[in-house]
Amino acid sequence: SGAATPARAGGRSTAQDGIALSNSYAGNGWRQQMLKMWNGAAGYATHHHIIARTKVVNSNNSATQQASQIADLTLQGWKAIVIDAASPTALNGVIAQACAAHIVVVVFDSLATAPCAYKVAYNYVSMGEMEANYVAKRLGGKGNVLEVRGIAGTSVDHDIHEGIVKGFAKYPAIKLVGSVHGNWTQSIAQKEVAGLLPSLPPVQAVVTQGGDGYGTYAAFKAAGRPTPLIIMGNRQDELALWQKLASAPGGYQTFSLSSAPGVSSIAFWVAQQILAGAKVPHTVNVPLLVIRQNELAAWLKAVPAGGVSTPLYSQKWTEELIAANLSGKAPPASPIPTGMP
Amino acid sequence: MAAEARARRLALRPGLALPALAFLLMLGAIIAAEPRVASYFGLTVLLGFAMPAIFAALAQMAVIAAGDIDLGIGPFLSLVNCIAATWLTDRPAAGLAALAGLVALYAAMGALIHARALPAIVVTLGASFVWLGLAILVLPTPGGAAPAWLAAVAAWRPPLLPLPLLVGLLAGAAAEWLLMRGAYGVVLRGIGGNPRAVARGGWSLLRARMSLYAAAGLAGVLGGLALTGLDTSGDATVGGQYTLVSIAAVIVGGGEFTGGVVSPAGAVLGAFIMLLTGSLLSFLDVSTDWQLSAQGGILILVLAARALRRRGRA
Amino acid sequence: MNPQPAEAFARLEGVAKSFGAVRALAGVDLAVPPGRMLGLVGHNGAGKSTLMQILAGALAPDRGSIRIAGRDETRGWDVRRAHGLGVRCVFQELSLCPNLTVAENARIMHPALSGWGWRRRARALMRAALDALFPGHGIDPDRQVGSLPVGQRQMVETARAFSETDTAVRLVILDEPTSSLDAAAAANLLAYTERARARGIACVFISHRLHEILGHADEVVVLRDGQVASASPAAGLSEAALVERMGEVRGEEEPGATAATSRSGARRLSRPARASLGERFGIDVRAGEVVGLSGLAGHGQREFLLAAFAAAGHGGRAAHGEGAVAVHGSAAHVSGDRQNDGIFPLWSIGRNTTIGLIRRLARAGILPLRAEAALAARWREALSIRAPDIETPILSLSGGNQQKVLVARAFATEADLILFDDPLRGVDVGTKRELYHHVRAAAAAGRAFLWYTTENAELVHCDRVYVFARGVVTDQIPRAELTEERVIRASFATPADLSRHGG
Amino acid sequence: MMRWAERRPWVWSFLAAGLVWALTSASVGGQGAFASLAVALEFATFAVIVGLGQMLVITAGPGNIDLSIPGVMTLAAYLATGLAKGTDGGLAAGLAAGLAVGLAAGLFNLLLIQGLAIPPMVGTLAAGFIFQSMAIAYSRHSHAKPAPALVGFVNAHLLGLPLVTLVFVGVSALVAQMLRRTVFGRSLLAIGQNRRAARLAGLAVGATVGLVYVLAGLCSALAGILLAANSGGAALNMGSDYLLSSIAVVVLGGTAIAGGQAVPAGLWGAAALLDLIVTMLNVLHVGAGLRYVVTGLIIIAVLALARGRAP
Ligand SMILES: Nc1ncnc2c1ncn2[C@@H]1O[C@H](COP(=O)(O)OP(=O)(O)OP(=O)(O)O)[C@@H](O)[C@H]1O
Ligand SMILES: Nc1ncnc2c1ncn2[C@@H]1O[C@H](COP(=O)(O)OP(=O)(O)OP(=O)(O)O)[C@@H](O)[C@H]1O
Ligand SMILES: [Mg+2]
Ligand SMILES: [Mg+2]
Repeated sequence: SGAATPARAGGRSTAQDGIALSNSYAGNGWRQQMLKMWNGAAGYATHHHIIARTKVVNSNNSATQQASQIADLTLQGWKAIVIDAASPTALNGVIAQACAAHIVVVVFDSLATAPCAYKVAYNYVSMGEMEANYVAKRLGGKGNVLEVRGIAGTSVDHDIHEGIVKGFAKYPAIKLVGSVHGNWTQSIAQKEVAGLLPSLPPVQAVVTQGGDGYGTYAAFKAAGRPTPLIIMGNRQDELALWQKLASAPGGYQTFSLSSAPGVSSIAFWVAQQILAGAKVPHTVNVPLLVIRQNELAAWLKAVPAGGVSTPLYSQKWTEELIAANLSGKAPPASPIPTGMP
Repeated sequence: MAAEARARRLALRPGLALPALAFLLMLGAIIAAEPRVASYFGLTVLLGFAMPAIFAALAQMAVIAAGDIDLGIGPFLSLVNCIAATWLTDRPAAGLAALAGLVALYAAMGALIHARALPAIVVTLGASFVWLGLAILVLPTPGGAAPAWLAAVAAWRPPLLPLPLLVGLLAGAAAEWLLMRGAYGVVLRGIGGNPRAVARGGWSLLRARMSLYAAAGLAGVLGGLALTGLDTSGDATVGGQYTLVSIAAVIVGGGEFTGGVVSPAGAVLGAFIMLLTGSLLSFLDVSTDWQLSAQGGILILVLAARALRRRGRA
Repeated sequence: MNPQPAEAFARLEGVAKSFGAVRALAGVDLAVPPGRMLGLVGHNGAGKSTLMQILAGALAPDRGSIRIAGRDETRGWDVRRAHGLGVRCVFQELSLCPNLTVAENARIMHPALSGWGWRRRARALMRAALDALFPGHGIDPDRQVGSLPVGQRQMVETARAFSETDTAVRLVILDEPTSSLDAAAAANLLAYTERARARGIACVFISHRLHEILGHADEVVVLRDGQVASASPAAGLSEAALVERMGEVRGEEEPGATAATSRSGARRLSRPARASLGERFGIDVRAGEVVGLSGLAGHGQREFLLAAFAAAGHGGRAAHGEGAVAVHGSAAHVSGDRQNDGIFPLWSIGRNTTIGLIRRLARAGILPLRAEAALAARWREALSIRAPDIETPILSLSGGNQQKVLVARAFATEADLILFDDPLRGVDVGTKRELYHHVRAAAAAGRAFLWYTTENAELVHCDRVYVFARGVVTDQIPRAELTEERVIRASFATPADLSRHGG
Repeated sequence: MMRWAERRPWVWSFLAAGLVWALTSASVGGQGAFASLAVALEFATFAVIVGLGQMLVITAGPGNIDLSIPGVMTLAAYLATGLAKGTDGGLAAGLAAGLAVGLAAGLFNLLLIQGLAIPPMVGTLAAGFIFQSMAIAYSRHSHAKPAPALVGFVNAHLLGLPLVTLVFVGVSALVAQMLRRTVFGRSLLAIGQNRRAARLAGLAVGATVGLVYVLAGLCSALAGILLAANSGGAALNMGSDYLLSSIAVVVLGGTAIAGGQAVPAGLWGAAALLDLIVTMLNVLHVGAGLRYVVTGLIIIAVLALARGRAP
């Protein structure tokens, strides 16, 4: 993208403003990548004097700790607070408090439902539906499917599951023969699938939520079962596995569907745009990251071992996304990163 | 003479001075970084989320007083939160009955632990799964709404003292009065020290343990309600972290795992301190990688000071 | 005194109790008249504590009846009912809560201490009771019991048993209360019981110090193997007669017979006199000697033993500078406070016996289990520990027998220096005599003993006695010059006395 | 029977595991019964490895517990895979680094507990935060696949059972013997029952307890390294599952929470039980909420039946 133009959309300069990130959990690879992407965008913005300062505060997966940290950020007078929430509901009180103090609040990834907050949202129900449709098409509308879910009781898990159920409802011959909670963690997914597999009939496909594809594969392999169609996430190990399977004789086809951790950079720029006075819809829908067979090699090149693939979204790209959201047009395509972040 | 005796008795209280000092030091550091905190509004905002932690710590303290430990209090708060954000709002009578039932369940858990001489640490760990499961059954996805009166209480701005401090003061005083000053409180603490001696005093150990667990359940319900008032909604996974936080709060406040040595006022201070260890991060410039380390380090500092003081006295 | 006692206040009939295969009581009858003291004696494991726990309502009998004040109370007899009728018990393993204060412990006993101002009343109650029983006790009712030494804890518990709120005390059971008290405190307690009896309070008094029983009890009941062996007035009984009735005669008393008198053995322990404290006597223990420590409880004897243990390289901080203890060779320690300092409650007798010497026994860190068991069996035999085999759990032994296991542990280590911290607390007469033999035999074989005892009668087995007061040694008494009177005088010596008698 | 079982506290967890397994197998008509047992044992192995360390710590007496397990597991796994760089040539360096983490963690815990007299439960919790945070920092710079030889080892099978499982069955047997007949083991059991008495009996209390924390650190590190090899690499949240379950397997297995008595065999029954419960609930299509409730109730029921003595 070209040189940043801080005042392009709204006209107000944000050069004196500070934008803080309140992150609920830093303990997995996805969140680590998300933080890296935040630092990428915010670092760029401070370096080019688009904003004055930034700060990141993590809470230890505790909604109340995060809430009190958000309250502290409110006291410290940040102009905007961007939030990856521990709970969709538990932060609503402090978010309302921050809004009342004329602070711009943007929530992303794991959303909070507070009405005053801007939302940078993935549509997780549609993610489930897309998976179901792809699987149904590949299986010819008939077969046994295993579902690997996330952490019970969370809204993301609930939405994806709902989409999957909704998607498969159109295909009566497809049977969900089993379901486990893999907690978005390879080792747990592997253990849970391995435990259930011996009692299952042949499984043709596995729908997942991301971060669990490799573990699922390992469980099938250990059980000596043929590798089913596994929907992949965007972890490097999943993509590498996919490529290995694809290049083996006989080939292997699937697709990868996930939420890109770079969404933090979108949220950052959305906050900046709001501060700059640009017109921003209350909900900015972000397209899911889809990786198809033909793009696999390019994506793999751009993700470090053990990392999570994601673009770093630019200010310009975000402006286009906002415009598309306002006009109801299709969002811009996710850029494929060209180098390792 | 009487004043002197009282002062001596206060000093005897297991290390109340140190947590108080730690709390003031941390608060001072925060105010130095952000002077706006030093106001009624600032303190209300800074300390607001201590309220559930205070009750969680008091619940944990009641169990530790019996010589046990509760690994289920966090999910229990979640369960109360889910019930309060659904039933208590829609059908207040059913909601209240459910909450009363939860207190009874806690007492029953105490009875089971006593009657079968079970290791409480694992019974409560098992119970933590039960609480979490029930919470998910009550409220499968986060949502619901707190009863209006509850949200109003949580948002209340009392004169003079910010609400979190007032709640800490009242809850701490009530627990002090019941457990440390009250006549039956002595019996309750006795079972953590030497249950056989209490039994030989003619007291029912079953009743005593049930009372402590019921008290823990009651504090847990209050904590869950406080949480609901602050969050204004329900979430089945929201309370999980309170288990370890409450244990740390009791210990930081001068309690000990064995022998029924507890301090309600200390537990309340401990809850504030645990809240501030998380808060301090947002005032200090700690790189995200090392924020967990910073929390651990603060905890170690607070506890090491206690040990050094003890060594100094010995 | 009334030769024709009135109707008994408490009457047990046909009381039987078994613990699994062990029959602790096999049908015991006992009557306790009001205003009288019943002395209860018997060998270790005879069933005394069990019987008293039943009388106090702490243990339910398998069979038998309990009558109190003429009424049958067998049904529903428990501690609460017993308290309601004025029956109190001082259990040997103390029944205090260490995390509570003295006054709060009074509350545990008295339901009436509640409501407004109960703390003030509890403090006053305990202060008064302690003052009455143990003048000059120096115990603050607001002190945490856990921070008190064992002797003061015993005082607190005893005073608590005699304290009264809404129900009058009618019967107090004292299960070896004097075993952890020094001579002065024991005398205070016994004198108090005389006054209590004058007020109509009945007492049951258990002790292995038969002179205490003979000197104070009105009537003496001897238990043997869970049955009453005899019951007769104390007047006219002699120690010898009692011992015979206990059926535990294992050798005659032979005070100070064959001990080493030459002080030629290798030096095992030494501590120079600390002039800055006005101390005139250094402590010196040589191989082959049995050296006694005396004085009132809590005057530094116990700390000295611990310092010696640390100086022998067993952890803790060995002191340096003036008055540092030097130990040459290995040391073993035996404490009379078996609950806290002695037993490993989950283990058998065997493992409890051998734990002190596992390092010596092991080859390359591995224990030869068979040799270990043989060793334990030998020591069980040697000290006649009453148990079917070495696999018996230590907790199922009577208190005295548990204590014997601890002594066996120390002997088994074959340490050069054995530190005795009142180790024969609660051991019966017959066994004690046996143990005295063992001590002498071991000393003759070159071991050294440093022996703190609260029982002055035991000092006759020592070659030399050091008396402690306020942490300093106030006298050094060779056996030839040993008199009770001199020990007591030194026990109460003040620094002023020390300088006056200087030289 | 009851008396026989009383002296063998491990039987209950095995009985319960067997029962759950039988129920599960019956509900699917016996399909894959042996395979699901083998799977349960394979994953139970990791819980047993951390459980062995936790058991030794708990045995050291009231209040002793190690909550730094997840942090140590994660850090050790990252360093071990990071230094091995996915090659067998680097395996030795990786293993050494991983185990060094365990050693250092044990020593650090010890410093907090014995040096600063911080209660273990909070001290190790805080230490765990620090290790976890080091793992986070390290994960920024390096991430590699586990060495193929190690992957081969954790995936190898013998007689239909995972090789790691068989190896650690052997290790648990060794630990049991160590407790029974070494100076260290005997001292540990004594210290756990009565620390004062142990000191007065001349045992090396400080050194023994110190060794226990170091061993626990090593166990956590080893479990982390093997788990990383088993699941294709280290992950930041790989250890969180083992924080509380390490306590559960120790106590359900019959070890006394108050210390002084350890039952290594029981770890296997308890760890398999916890895995088999999950499998059973998955097989029976039990929903998430009910699944947690049933899991909790089974844990409590097993305890109540096994450990309870009549009042
Ligand atoms: N809880 C118990 N379990 C098993 N056996 C017991 C138990 N309590 C007492 N016994 C046994 O009952 C018998 C009587 O014990 P008791 O304690 O009454 O003896 P005692 O006369 O008080 O002895 P001592 O003089 O040593 O105190 C002993 O053989 C003892 O081993
Ligand atoms: N924790 C315990 N569990 C079961 N039984 C116990 C326990 N502690 C003590 N006992 C039993 O209670 C009885 C009384 O205990 P103990 O021997 O310590 O007191 P005692 O006989 O009064 O002591 P002493 O012999 O010194 O006077 C003993 O027979 C003992 O076996
Ligand atoms: Mg006795
Ligand atoms: Mg006894």
